[in-house]
Parts: sequence; structure tokens; C-alpha cells
Amino acid sequence: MPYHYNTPEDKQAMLSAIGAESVDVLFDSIPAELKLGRRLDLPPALSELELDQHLRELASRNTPAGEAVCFLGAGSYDHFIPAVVDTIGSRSEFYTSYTPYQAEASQGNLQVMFEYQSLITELTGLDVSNASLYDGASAAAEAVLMAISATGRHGKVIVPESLHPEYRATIATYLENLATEVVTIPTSGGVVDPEILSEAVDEETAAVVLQQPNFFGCVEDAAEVNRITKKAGALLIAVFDPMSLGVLKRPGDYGANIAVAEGHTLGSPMAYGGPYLGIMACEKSLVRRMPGRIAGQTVDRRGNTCFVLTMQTREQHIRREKATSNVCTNQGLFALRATVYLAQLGPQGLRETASLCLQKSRYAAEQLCQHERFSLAFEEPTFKEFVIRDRENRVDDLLKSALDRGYLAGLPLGRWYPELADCFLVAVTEKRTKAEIDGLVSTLTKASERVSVPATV
Amino acid sequence: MPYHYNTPEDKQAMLSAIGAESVDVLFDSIPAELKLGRRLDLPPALSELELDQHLRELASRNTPAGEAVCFLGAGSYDHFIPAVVDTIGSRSEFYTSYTPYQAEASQGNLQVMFEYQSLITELTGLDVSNASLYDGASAAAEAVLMAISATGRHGKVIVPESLHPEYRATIATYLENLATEVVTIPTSGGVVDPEILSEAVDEETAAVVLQQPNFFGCVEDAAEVNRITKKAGALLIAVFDPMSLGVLKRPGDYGANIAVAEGHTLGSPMAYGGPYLGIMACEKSLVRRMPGRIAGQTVDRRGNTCFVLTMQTREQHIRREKATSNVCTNQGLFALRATVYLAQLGPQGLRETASLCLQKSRYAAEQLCQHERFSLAFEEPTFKEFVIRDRENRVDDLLKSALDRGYLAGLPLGRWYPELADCFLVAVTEKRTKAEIDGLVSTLTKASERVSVPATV
Amino acid sequence: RDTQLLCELSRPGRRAARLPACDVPERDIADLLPTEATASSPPALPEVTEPQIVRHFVNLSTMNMSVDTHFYPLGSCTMKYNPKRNERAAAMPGFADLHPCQPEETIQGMLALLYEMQEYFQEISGLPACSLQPAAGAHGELTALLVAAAYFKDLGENRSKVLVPDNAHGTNPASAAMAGYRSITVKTTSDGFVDMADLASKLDDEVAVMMITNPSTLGLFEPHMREIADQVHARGGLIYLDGANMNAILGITRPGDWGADMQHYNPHKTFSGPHGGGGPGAGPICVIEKLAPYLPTPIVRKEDSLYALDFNLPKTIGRVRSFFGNVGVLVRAYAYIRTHGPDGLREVSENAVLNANYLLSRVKHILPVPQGNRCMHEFVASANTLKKDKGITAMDIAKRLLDYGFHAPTVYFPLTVPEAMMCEPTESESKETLDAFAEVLFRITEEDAELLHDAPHSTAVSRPDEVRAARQPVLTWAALSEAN
Amino acid sequence: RDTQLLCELSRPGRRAARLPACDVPERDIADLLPTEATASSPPALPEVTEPQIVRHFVNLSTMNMSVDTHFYPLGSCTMKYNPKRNERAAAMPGFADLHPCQPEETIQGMLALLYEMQEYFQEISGLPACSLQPAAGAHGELTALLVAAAYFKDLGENRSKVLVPDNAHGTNPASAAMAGYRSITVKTTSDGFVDMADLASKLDDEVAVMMITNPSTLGLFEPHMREIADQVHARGGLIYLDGANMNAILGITRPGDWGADMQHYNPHKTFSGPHGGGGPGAGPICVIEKLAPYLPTPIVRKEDSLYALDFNLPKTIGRVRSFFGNVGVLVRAYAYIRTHGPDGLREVSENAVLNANYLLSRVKHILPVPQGNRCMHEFVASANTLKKDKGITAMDIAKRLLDYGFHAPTVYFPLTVPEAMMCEPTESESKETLDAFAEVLFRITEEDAELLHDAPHSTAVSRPDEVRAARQPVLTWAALSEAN
Repeated sequence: MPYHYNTPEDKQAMLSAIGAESVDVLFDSIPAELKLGRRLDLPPALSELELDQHLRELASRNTPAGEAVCFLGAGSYDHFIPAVVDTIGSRSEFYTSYTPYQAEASQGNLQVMFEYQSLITELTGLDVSNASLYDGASAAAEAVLMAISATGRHGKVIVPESLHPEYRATIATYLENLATEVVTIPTSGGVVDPEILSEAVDEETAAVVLQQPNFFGCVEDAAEVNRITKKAGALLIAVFDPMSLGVLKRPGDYGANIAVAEGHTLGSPMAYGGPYLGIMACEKSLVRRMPGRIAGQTVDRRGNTCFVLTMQTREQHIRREKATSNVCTNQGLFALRATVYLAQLGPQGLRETASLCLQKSRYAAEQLCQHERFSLAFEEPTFKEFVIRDRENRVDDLLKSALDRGYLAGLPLGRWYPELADCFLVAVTEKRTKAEIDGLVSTLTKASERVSVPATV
Repeated sequence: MPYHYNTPEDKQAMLSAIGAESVDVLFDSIPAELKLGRRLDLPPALSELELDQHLRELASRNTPAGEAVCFLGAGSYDHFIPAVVDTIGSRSEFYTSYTPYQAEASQGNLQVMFEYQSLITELTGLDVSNASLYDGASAAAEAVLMAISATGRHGKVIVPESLHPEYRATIATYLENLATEVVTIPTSGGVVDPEILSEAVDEETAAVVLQQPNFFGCVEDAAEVNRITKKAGALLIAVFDPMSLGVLKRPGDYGANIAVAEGHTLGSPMAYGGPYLGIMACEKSLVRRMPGRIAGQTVDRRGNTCFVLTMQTREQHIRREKATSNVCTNQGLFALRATVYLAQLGPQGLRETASLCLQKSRYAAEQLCQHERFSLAFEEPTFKEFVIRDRENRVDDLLKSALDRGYLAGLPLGRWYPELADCFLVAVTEKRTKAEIDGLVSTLTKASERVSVPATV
Repeated sequence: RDTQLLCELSRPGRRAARLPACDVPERDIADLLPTEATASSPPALPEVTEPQIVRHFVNLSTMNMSVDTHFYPLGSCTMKYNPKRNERAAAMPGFADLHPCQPEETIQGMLALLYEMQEYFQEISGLPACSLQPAAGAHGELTALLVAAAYFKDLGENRSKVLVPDNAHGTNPASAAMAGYRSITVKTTSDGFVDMADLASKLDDEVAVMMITNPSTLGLFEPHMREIADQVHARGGLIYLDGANMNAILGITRPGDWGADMQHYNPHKTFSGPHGGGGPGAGPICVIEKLAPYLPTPIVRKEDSLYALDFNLPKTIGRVRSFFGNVGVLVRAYAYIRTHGPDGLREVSENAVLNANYLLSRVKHILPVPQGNRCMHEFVASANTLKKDKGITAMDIAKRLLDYGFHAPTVYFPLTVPEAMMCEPTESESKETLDAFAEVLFRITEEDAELLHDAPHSTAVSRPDEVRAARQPVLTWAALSEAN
Repeated sequence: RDTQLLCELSRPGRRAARLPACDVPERDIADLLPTEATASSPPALPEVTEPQIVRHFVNLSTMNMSVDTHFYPLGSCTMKYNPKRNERAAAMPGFADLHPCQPEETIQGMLALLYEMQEYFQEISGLPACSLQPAAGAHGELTALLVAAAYFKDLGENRSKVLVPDNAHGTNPASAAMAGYRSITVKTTSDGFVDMADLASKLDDEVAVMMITNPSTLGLFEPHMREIADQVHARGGLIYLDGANMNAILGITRPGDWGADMQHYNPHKTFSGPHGGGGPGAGPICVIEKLAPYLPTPIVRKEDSLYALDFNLPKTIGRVRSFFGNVGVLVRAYAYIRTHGPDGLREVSENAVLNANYLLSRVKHILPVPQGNRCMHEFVASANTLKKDKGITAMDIAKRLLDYGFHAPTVYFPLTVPEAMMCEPTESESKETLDAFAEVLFRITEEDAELLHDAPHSTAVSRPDEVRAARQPVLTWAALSEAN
């Protein structure tokens, strides 16, 4: 077998040393009636060559971005990954090591965590960051738990409909068996309505969760939302798009107490949804309520600067049921990738990437809306994605037809928003060229013509 | 610019330290009239994202093995590359280092060279190996030069027509301005004719170059060729296929004095022909005439075992025009890949790989020859490739038609062997499945029908 | 060597990435976005060049021990070899470049793989339903407990307690708390097994779930497993199996066959997904039939030869994260399971247990193993005698091992064993390595205590001041410049 | 850490790779192959497992210094940063998985890239024809000399000599010898330039080619370049430019414009292809129009928008290797040239020269640089004074630099400078690194000579016995067991 060492001679020598007659004897502590007594019903072993052939065959039944032109977004984006990120991310010493329990044998990982935390605080304008969580949605749920604990308000948390539906679902699941209610408030024109929010938020409210730019791609009036939230003594949790911070204000700058994000876009692939990177930063005062690993700087016995895991009294192996959370690892490898990615971009690269997303997406929206069939669902300014309304209300046919021509043209919104059943969400990253955007427009226009024909027959 | 550090401030500080007013001044030693005085006429710089898009576009205009089913051989083969080879080959410390001039800073590379040499001697059954040369053909030419020098015979070297035509061409080019003549002898039935060889070889002959299995895929009577060669006091140079040594006798076992091979098949890609790996091993008595780097074991000042470049008195930086050759590096990274590959295969893996090539290629040949249009051009036993004769003599049409159906079905031989204009060379590696072979047979059969139809109209 | 911080390498004007020029008509940002929402300048990230980045991170990497460079017997973490073919598989564009919202017809290969993974996990655990959504083992625990809660709520039962043995992973009680349960500790005996009397005293109708790790963190198979399950079931409770130690029992025995109702897997442990310096992993769960309606959605279904996502579970708990799950980790696990097959997986466990027992046989004379002469995939030795006799602690030994080129075992866990050293060699280590490790361990116990207190000696860093780190937290570059 | 040999890790029965079962009807090997040709057993390769292989080679890798980990100012080797995007490019299946004999219609993208490379190399050198076939710089030298020989033969001229300055790379005279020429050494002056009087005395009608490295191995631009070329041309000879030092002059001056008739490139140096621990590189050559008919075949031609291989050069020298050339290296060079563009390439040279001059300005007070205050991309310092005064040699300094985390410069080359230390920082290093290097160099010269004689001190190996290695060669495992 591929990864075993033990030759028959080794086995014999080892069994002798153990004082066991056979390997089977080693399993004697398992009651016989609990043993399986048959082979697992799994397909027989493949050699590496066969595995490769098999996986290629499976992969060929998928249409990845690169084969189709991807305009899908909604929290996962086809951003460019520089080659350096893969080079560093595939270093054995990073990806085959584990949580730095022995600091002396893990200074590489620990320094990366420290650098990651530093970059995230710079990115968010907040004081502290943990070393990452699972993904954006679960990070949002953890932020809600933090806010409840910090405010001592167990009444409710407020989530506008412009927050990603899966993030809302995740928060709801996390809170299902706890005392706190999740109150969903409707939006007006694609953004939070200050009046509705003002009415909803009260002294029982632990937090308001604001996505900026929001699920529809619209830029919210974050300052106003913060004002209303703070007036009621609640905390503002911002869900942000890291790429947007090349042009938009940082969560810390508009008053967010906790900021969370989906960070896969910082150098990790879409990978059909995971693994991803949950970013979380917060004000200093909240740090001891923060879930997840945190690295800190200290000195060693020789007085040398070094790094360790710190504030572990928050964690399960010490606090058990009193831990801040049950999260016991970070997404180390993806935090590393994000660290390399942000270093590679630098401030100018981040700004240029954000600017390209902004310009290209707005160009795409305008071009689409030149066609009478299409309009923007919302008038608010957008960053890199936008909602298109199909006046013919045949979104599925339209997108299917675009797919046949090689475009993953957008995400139908009816599944989450019945009132937007005639709408789809389009995302445009820096990777999309003018030719691809023009191709999309032309395809949707033609598709529209083709689809329209049978409708008139 | 991407890979420069110097900020304007840095530049100014550096120029001050130098005592130069500007960077231009640093080029004052170049006479003004020799300066270009214009921009190079090259396309403008691309960002990494644009480069990626551009290269994908270029790559999409190629049909690699994987998209088409590859039955091409002739010295370059679609063998499987285990993932470990890529993992090790992409270690920064291996691929961004250089020739181990400072042994203390290069023990990794030096030990790999030593291990490579050890594996190659085991593989060939010869005493010593260098740390690799450019490719199989130039290694063959270097072997001929070694033989001339070792025997002191400057009259001729003998190359049968069953030696790869490009290897023969390379040897001829290397010898063009030297005294030694390259005598090409015809083959009989696809292999060396002992009588013709006996007549050609004489006391002026430095060496006979025998390819085993030969260019046509046929297994030569190496023992007999060796006998004839040695009888005349000439050296036998064997050109071997590393993979064949899982089933065939080793060059050292049938008497070769020098053995050379194309080694890209040991873990490196086809890459449209290069870089490749020139393998060379020889008898102990010839080692000081061997070209290329050689690593040896020794001890350091503390008495520890270690490795160094050795026998450098053969080389150019010391011997200059009296060096054994002008080759001054090895193909370090590909020698590393071959080392990893051979370790990964081990004796059983090599045997099984060779056996799969043998079984599958013979199956393919048989299946093809069931069709009346096709026959084997030669009756001799083959290892992993074979020559098919198209009785309708329409090889180009046939292969074109197969290509349209996704098969790189074979290599037409007319370019090198006018008398074999109705023949093509088919290679079958362990990667080819029965389904692919059956597909090839069915395609060539159908192609044959389709091609034949207009011929009868 | 470079151990500076990225921010120290930064100089204004340096940069690595360059972006394409904008190829669409460009508009003034002020025309596109409200001024109050925009930043006047981007975040002050470090300004460095690409060669700096590469050298910085490559050199940092070499400051880690890792499975690819060192023996790493970190107990409970299953630091086995991470096959390189798995990495190649996960990087295939046909898997890596799929958007999670693509139409099903464009991801049939992906769904086929995920469907098979559901099937494989079910078969290996003996539990008939599976959700691949949870992102980590602890996340799987939470998800399963939420499933259990939904089930009881649906039954109209109001159960508030979760039982957790005292030698369980800390995540068990933490997950119970997050799911809204009260965590009740069940004692274990000096043999390391569940104290049946204590269990009996705590088991009541309030108990929703008993969480159990079997084989336990001591590397022992719970002899009363069936009895425990029966008793919990008799009171209407459910058994949750912490699957951290599945590496010991693949194809030999199945949690579903002992009465487990739910379990999670750690594919990054058992099925060789890499640990990534602390993640990402994955935490798929399997459950019995009656809990299946409560699983998170979507689930992959197969009809004829077509695969589809089923979002239509009316009783679902919803979701515990965005999108499908940690697919990249599952692709690696798939590659592992497919290249092993049923016999290969059984051999994994046989060799993991053989290696652990062999190491135990070599170590027990040096460091007593309180829980006996045999183990499953791991064992817990104790430095307690050594501490009493010579003042040498488990920590001293752990640190000194680093000097000899071995990563340390897990120390001070479980809490039930004083001066615990939890050793899990895994199946992918050789007898020679185990012998060398045992010899070094012996040599260390013979060394001078003072030498050990100051160990490690060969590393760039030795015995960081953790108290200072926690009391005066310096968590960012900004805090660093404030601190100085 | 693992520094055993693979053969020492071997145990009978271990294995890493497993192959598929044979899926075609299997026949007895004895039926397929003559017994006298077959081996009864495969070669006795080591028997090891995959985890062993990975740990072995990963640990070996860390015993190297490399550009990605250390400053590597190895003169004449241009150890610049190797962009990771180049590696990604070369690994694309659309390039990596092409068979060299595929029909032209299936490789149009590949041929387009290679055609452009021919054009780019021509433009950069100012020479109008190009062959991409040679596999390395020295191979390019040989190829060009064979081209020259074919040209003279075609002219009916019987020229037997090649002139080579005494500070040239050793490959120059070696290549001349391999091409059938007699190599004649031309002296250089104490300034490091070609001794014009010596040249005049050696230049006759027997001279086929003068090989010249410009900028020279001393990092100096030859002031008489035009004059030298004119004189050689006047006697009917050709000028060969050793392109090893192109990194100094990209877009600034072109060999073709000074009278060079032929040159090779080292794409692994100038255009950032990695050095791979000593190869593979590539050695494309460019030549003047009248030499074009003699180039190796094939050449890529473009007609309309179709690319084709031209094998039809009746006067070609034939070929110097199999297949097209070291395409993988050329793909990397293509990526480098395309991401730099004309301005970027010029900046490469400007920064390479700026860095070298800055380092020179910092070093010259510590180690005299005999050939003046200025240089191009590299300079040669001398430890000769230090040797006389304190007994410290260039080798001592080189070895001691390793202790400080710097790779050594090239030492004892060129032979014309005593105790030579040839430093080439390249453009991809920072001022901070150059400053740190200069400071360490200064510190070393202040250190005790005895300490330096025993350096390096921090490496696993120190001062190997090279004489023993050469006198009692142990070149294989087999020899090792014989020696013991």
C-alpha cells in the first residue's frame, strides 16, 4: 500500500516487541460483536495514474471559470490569484504543519498569523483581528454571539434583507436554540431604510449587521446606519468585501465595532464554495470575547522577539464550556494566502483592483441597460456587482441561453427574494475584459431575441 | 516595475554614494555611437493577469496530450508523472539555486547528484555516471567524442539506420569539422544486420552506436552487435530507453562501454521537446574522459561525510581548450526529477511500468494488424513502439483523419526514411488505456474506410 | 535569514503586483460613488516587491517543523503524510475554479464526487445520512448538536443537557454550550473509561446527547460502548461520536454499529487532507435515519445518472455557513479514499495501531503509560514520575525533543493524566523513525534537568514568555510600535 | 534531519508507486521478447515509501542556499529573482504536454510563442536571424562556431583559429576545440581590456572567429569593441559575442550594432529562467544575415497568420540535439520579456548596473577593485592585499560569508585577477541587502584569520576535502560500499 512502511519483517519485529501474535490481536479491546466482519463497501483502490484519469474525467464534466466566462458573485468571486500565492501556499512547511502548539517549532506560522492580523486591522481600520475563522457567514454568526455577550443584550439582533441570505440563514441557525431573536428588516430600494431600522432597533438589540457593499452590490449609507445603531446602544457589525476597501471607507472608519468578511477572494480559489476564509476584526475592548486563535508578540528566555498563541484562556482546551466559542483552529493556510496576496497587492494594487471592479461593473451595467429589456433593479450606487431586472421576467431561460454560449451570466434572485424573481445578480471582477463584458451584453441581447421569439409564437 | 526595489529615494542615495549624477552616467563607458538611441521594438509590458490571459489564449491554440490521445513516441513519450515529482521539483531551494560551487551551501544539490549518479549506474549496469547532459542526442554525440578520444581511433564511427535520425544528425553535426567520419549502415528487417556491421567495422572504428530498443521500437540482438564491435576493438555505445530496463537487459549487461539515453521520461514533461535530460554512464576506465559535472563523496574538515563536485580537471574553467567537453552545467533540476521518479517507482514500479508498455503496445499492434489495411513493417519483437505499414500508402490522410477524431495516432516515417513513406511509428505508454487503444484502432479503421471511399469513387 | 516583519521591509513606492490598464471608458470615482462612502487613500498596506515577498515567506516557512520535514507525533491530531496527488487533485481547474452558485448542469462531475463522499462517509461510519457542510470538526459537533436540538424540538421534548466525559476534547463542552445546552461532565475511571456509576447518576430525561470520543483521547476503545449507548437511548437521548480518532478503526468497526447516532469526521486527519498550519479542515457529519430530515441543506442527490442539490428539507436546521462546504478538503479526502479502497483503509488503521503499540512498547519503560500496555492509534505517557524524581516535566521533554529534530507529542492533554504526553505516530512512519524517537526519548530522560529546563537549545527561539504575551498583548504591527 | 542516502532508507518490499492492473489481455513476457534480451529482475533501485521520498528530498532542499532564500551574488551567473508567474506559464498543459512531433496545426500557439521569441532575441541583439535550438550557453557557442565553420567551408576558406581573450569563460576555448578549431589566447591589459597589440600580433587570415565577452567578465564594456570588430572583419573573420552578460545592456546597446556577427543568450540568466541547481538553461543564438543559411533546423516561419517549421535550409549545419529546443525555458523567458516590455527591460539593466556600482562603491574600500571605480552589471574585487597582509584569502571570505547568510561571490575567476571575488548583485536585490552585505564583508575583513580559515562554522559541512574526492573518487552508492 502506498503510504505504509511496514514490511512483513518489520511487522514481525514490531509484534514481537509488543508481545502480540498478530495485528488482529491489537484490536482485541473492541468487542467482537461490534466488529464489522466484512469489507467496507467501497470501490477498489486506484493507482495514482488511474486516480488522475478518473479525476480528469470528473473534472471534464464541470465547466469552470476559464471555460465559461464567470459573472457570478454573491460572496464568491473570480478574482485573480498571483502565482506567488500558490508558490508560498504550496510550501511543505506551511501546509503540512499544524497549529503552533510548540512555538519554537512554529515561528513561521506564528509570524504569518501576526502579520495576517496586522494586515486585517489595517484593512478594516479596527484594533485587533483574530487569525481567521471558517468563512464569512460563520464569522458573521460568531460576531453576533460576541455582540450579545458584550452588550449583555439577549433580545434580538437585526439583519436587513440586504445582508447575504446565506449569512442570515447561518446567523439564524446559530441562534436557534439561544434566547436571542433574529429580526429581519426589509430594505427600500436595495438598501437599509433608516426609518425602518430606527423603529426596529431598541435597547434589547445587541447588534445590527450591515453588509457594505450589500448583497445587491449597493453601497449603503453606513454612517447613518451606525448612527442609528449606536443611538440605541447596539453594536454595529459590518460585513465587508475586502476588495472594496481599495475605494470604500473602512468599517472602522464608519464606526463598526466588529467587522467580518469572506476572505477567499484574497488569493484563494472559488473551489465550489470552500474552504474559505472568515475574517474578523474588532475594537480592542472586545478582544477577550473574540473567538478563534490569536497570535501575539513576546520575548523568549534569551530576550529575543518571538511569537506565540495568546489569550488562550478564551479557548476550549482551557475554558471548555465557558470558552468564547468552539472554534479551535484558524484557516491557517488561507490566512497565509491572504497575507501573501495583500503583500503582493500593496496599497496601490488594492486600489487599482478595486477601481477596475468598479469601472468594469459599472460599464457592464450601463451597457446592459442600454437594451430595453434590462434595467437596474436599484438606483443606489454599486461597487462590483449589481442587480438586473429582466422586464420580460424570463430569467431562467435567459441565463440558460447565455450558458449555452459560454457565459455564467448571473445569479437568479428568485430563490431568496420572491419579489425579485425577475432579477439576477451580476458580478464583474478585474479579470473580466471589455471584450468579455461586451460579449455578455451581446449574448444576453441575442438570447433575449431568441428567447423572445417563441414567446410571441 | 515588478522586480526592482529601487525607489527614487534609494536611487538618489545610491548615486550619491557612487558619485554619479544619474544612472545614464553609469553607461558612459559605452561609446555613444554604439548606443541604441531608441526603444527596443517589443510589445508593451503586460501585467501578470494579462500575461495569464495571453498565455491561456496561446495555449488554447495547442492540442496537448490530454486533449488528444497521444500515441506519438520517437524519443519523447507521454509517460505518467507522479505528483511527488512536481512537489520536489518546485522546491525553491532546488530550482532557484545554481551549480554547487560552494559545497557547504549546496549539500542538497550535491547529494541529489550523487544519488542520481548512483541510480543511473544501477539502471545501466555500468560503473559511473555523470550528473547529466542536455538530452539524449547530444549525449550520444558526446559519447562518440569520448570513444574517439579513448580509442585514439579517428577514422570513423558507425551508426545503423535504426538509430534515431535526429541522433544521427546530431552526431554528424558534432563531427563535421573533426577528422572522424560518420558511417551510416543500413538495417535489415528493422534491425542491425550482423553481416553488414561486420563488414563496416574495422580497426579505424572508434565506436558503434546501437539503440536498444531501436528507433523502430524493435529489440536488437545487442549481444551479437557487441561481439562484432569488440572483435574490432571498437567501443559499444548503447542508446537505451530507461523505461525498457524494467524488462530488458541493461547496457552494461550486454557489454556496452558507454550508455546514453533520453531521460525526460523519468518524471519530466514532453514540453514540445525540451528541456530534456541527457543520461550518460560508462565503464570506470572512461570516467576521466567523461563530459559534464560529477559529484563525489568525501569528508569535511570535521571528518563528516559530504559531497563535492569532483574531477574538475576535466572541465573548462580549469582545462579550457583541453577540457573533455564544453559542457559546463548539468540538467540539475531534471536530474533531480529523475531521481525522485526512480525512487518513486522502485524496482517493482519500473518493472510494472515497462510491462504495461510492452503488453499494451503489443496489444495495439495486434489489434491494428487485424485490419487488412495494416501490417507491421518489421517482424522483430518490439518493446513499446512499432512501425505500422499502411497498405494503401496514404499515411498523411489517415493520420489527419485520426487527428480530427482526437488521436495523435502516430508519426509518419517518410521524412526520414523515404522507403518507409507508407509507414508510421506508434508508441503506447502505460498511460494509454484499453479503451483508448481500441478507440485508436476503431478510428484508424473508420478513417481508413472514410479515406478509402473517395479513392474508389 | 529574514525574520523581519513585512512592514519593516516596506518602502514608499515599492510594489509587487501591477494591474492591467482599465479597458473600459473610465469615469471619475466621485461620479460613481458617494463621497462620504469613499476613502481618500487605500489602507496603508506594506509596500514591498515580489522578490522580497518570496524570500520573506520562504524563509519563514523554514522556521516551522512539518510532516514533510520531521516526525510529528502530535497526539489526537493524526499528523500523517499528506499525499501530493491530493494536492494535484484539488488544484485541477475543473474543481478549483468552480463558482458555488453555478447551475447544476455545469458541475455534474463535482456533484458526483460529493455524492460519493456522502456515500463513503455513510458506509465507513455505518450511519445512513450525511451532510458535508461543516467546515471543521468542532463545526461538525455544533451542527450535529443543532440537528439533535431540532429533532427534540420537533418531538416536543425539552432537553437541556449534554454529557461529556472529562477526558474529551475541549471543543465538546464548548460546542454544547454554543448549541444552547448545558454541558455536564461525566467522570472517567483510572483505567480511562467512562465511569458507569457516574454516568448513571447523571443520566436523566434532560439529557439530549452524550458526546463520546471512541477510541478515546487516551487511545483506548471504550469497553462499555454498547452499554452506554443503550442506557442513553433508553432515556431518549442520542449518542454523538467525536470522530477525531477514526484513524484507528477504518473498516474494523463502525460507530453506527455501536449505537452512535451522529458523528463528525476530520478528513484533514483521517483522510490525509493537510493541516495547513492550523486549517482549513472540514467536518462532515453522518447521522441516523431519524435525524436526516434536520440536516443542513443542500444535500447531493442522484437520480438516474444526474446529480442535483436538494434544498427541500422542510425540517432542516438551515445552514451553518455559506455555500456547500469545504469542498477542496473533500476532494483530497476523495482522492485518499479512492487510492486506498476498502482494504487499503483497513490497512491504514492496522498500521496506525501497530505503529502506536510498537512505540508504546518502546516508550513505556522510559515514560510510564498509566492506561496499560495496549492502545489503539495513540497512547498517553506520563512524565509524572520523572517530575517527582528529577524535576523533569512533560514540557521539558517536549522542548528538548525539538533539539533532536522531532516535533513534540501533545502535552498536558488530556487533563486526566498528569504530565501527559500524547503520542500518535500514525501509519505513515517507519519503524526506524519510531526506534530513533524512542532512543532520543530515553537519552533525554538521562540528561541533566537544568539542560532540559532551558531547552530547546538549537532553535532560533526558546521558551517564549507566554504570560507576558497574554498580559500585555501585542497583536499587530501598530501595537508593536505603540509598545516600543 | 535526514541526510541518509536513499539506499540507506531502502527495505525489501517497500514501495511508493503502484501501477494500474493491465487492462489488455496479458501475455507471457517470454512470448513477447527473446529470452536473451530480457532481464530476470529489474535494476536494484532502492525500495522506499512515498513519505520517505518526500521527507528525504524536502530536507535535502533545505541544505541549499538559493535565490528564494538568500542573497546570491554569484558573479557571471546573474542570480536574479525567478518570477513565479514564469513557472506557472511553463506548467500550463497547453505547453508542457505537447509532443515534439505533433502536427503543426495542433501547436499553433506554441509556434507563435517561439516565433515571437526568435523576433525578440533578434531585436534585442540587433542580429537578424535566430536559432532556438541550443540547450545551454556553451551549446550555443558550439553551435555558432559550427555555423561559422560551415560558412567558411562554403566560402572555400580554410580557417583554423579562434581567438579568445584570457579573461573569457572557459567554455569559449572548449567550444572552439569541440568545433575543430585551435583556440588562441589574446591577452588583456591590466585595465581588463583586450590588448590591441597582442590582438594585432595574433590576427591573421587563419582566424575564423574572435570570441569576446562584452561587457567582459570584469564587468567592463570593451572600449575598443568597434575597432576589434573592424580589424577582425578586415581579415575576413567573424565576431562571436558571449552573451552571458546581456543583463547589463538590454535596450541600451546591441551586439549587432558593434559588429558582432553571432551571439548566444543565456535566458536562464538574462531572462530569469531559474538555474535549477545547475540547469536546464537554454542557449539560443542570433547571427547576421549571411550566416542565417547555416543555422540548425527547424526555424519557425510565419506566413499570414499561420506558423510553420522550416526544415528546408539546404546549407544548414543540421542539428545539435533532438527536437526543437529547450522550450520550457523559452516559455519562461517569453513571460519575462512580455511582462517587462521595452522600457522594463531597459530598467532591468539600469537597475542591475546601478546596484552593481552601488555595491562597488561600498566594497572597494574593503576589497580593492583593480579595474577601477565603475562597472557594468558586476565587478571583480580582489583579496590580494588582504592575503598578503593578514593571510586571508578570497576563499576564506567566501566561506565566512555563508555563516552570515549570504551566498559567496564567484571566486578565483577570472584568472587574470589574483584572489578574485566577482560580485553580481542583479537588479532584483534591495539597497538594504547590498548595505548588509557590504557591512558583513567589512566585518569579516576585521575578523581573526584563524577563524576565517576554518569557516564556515554554522553549516553542517565545512571545507570538504576536494583533493581526496578527486584522488579516490567515490561516485556512487556501490563505490561507497566498496570504499568502506
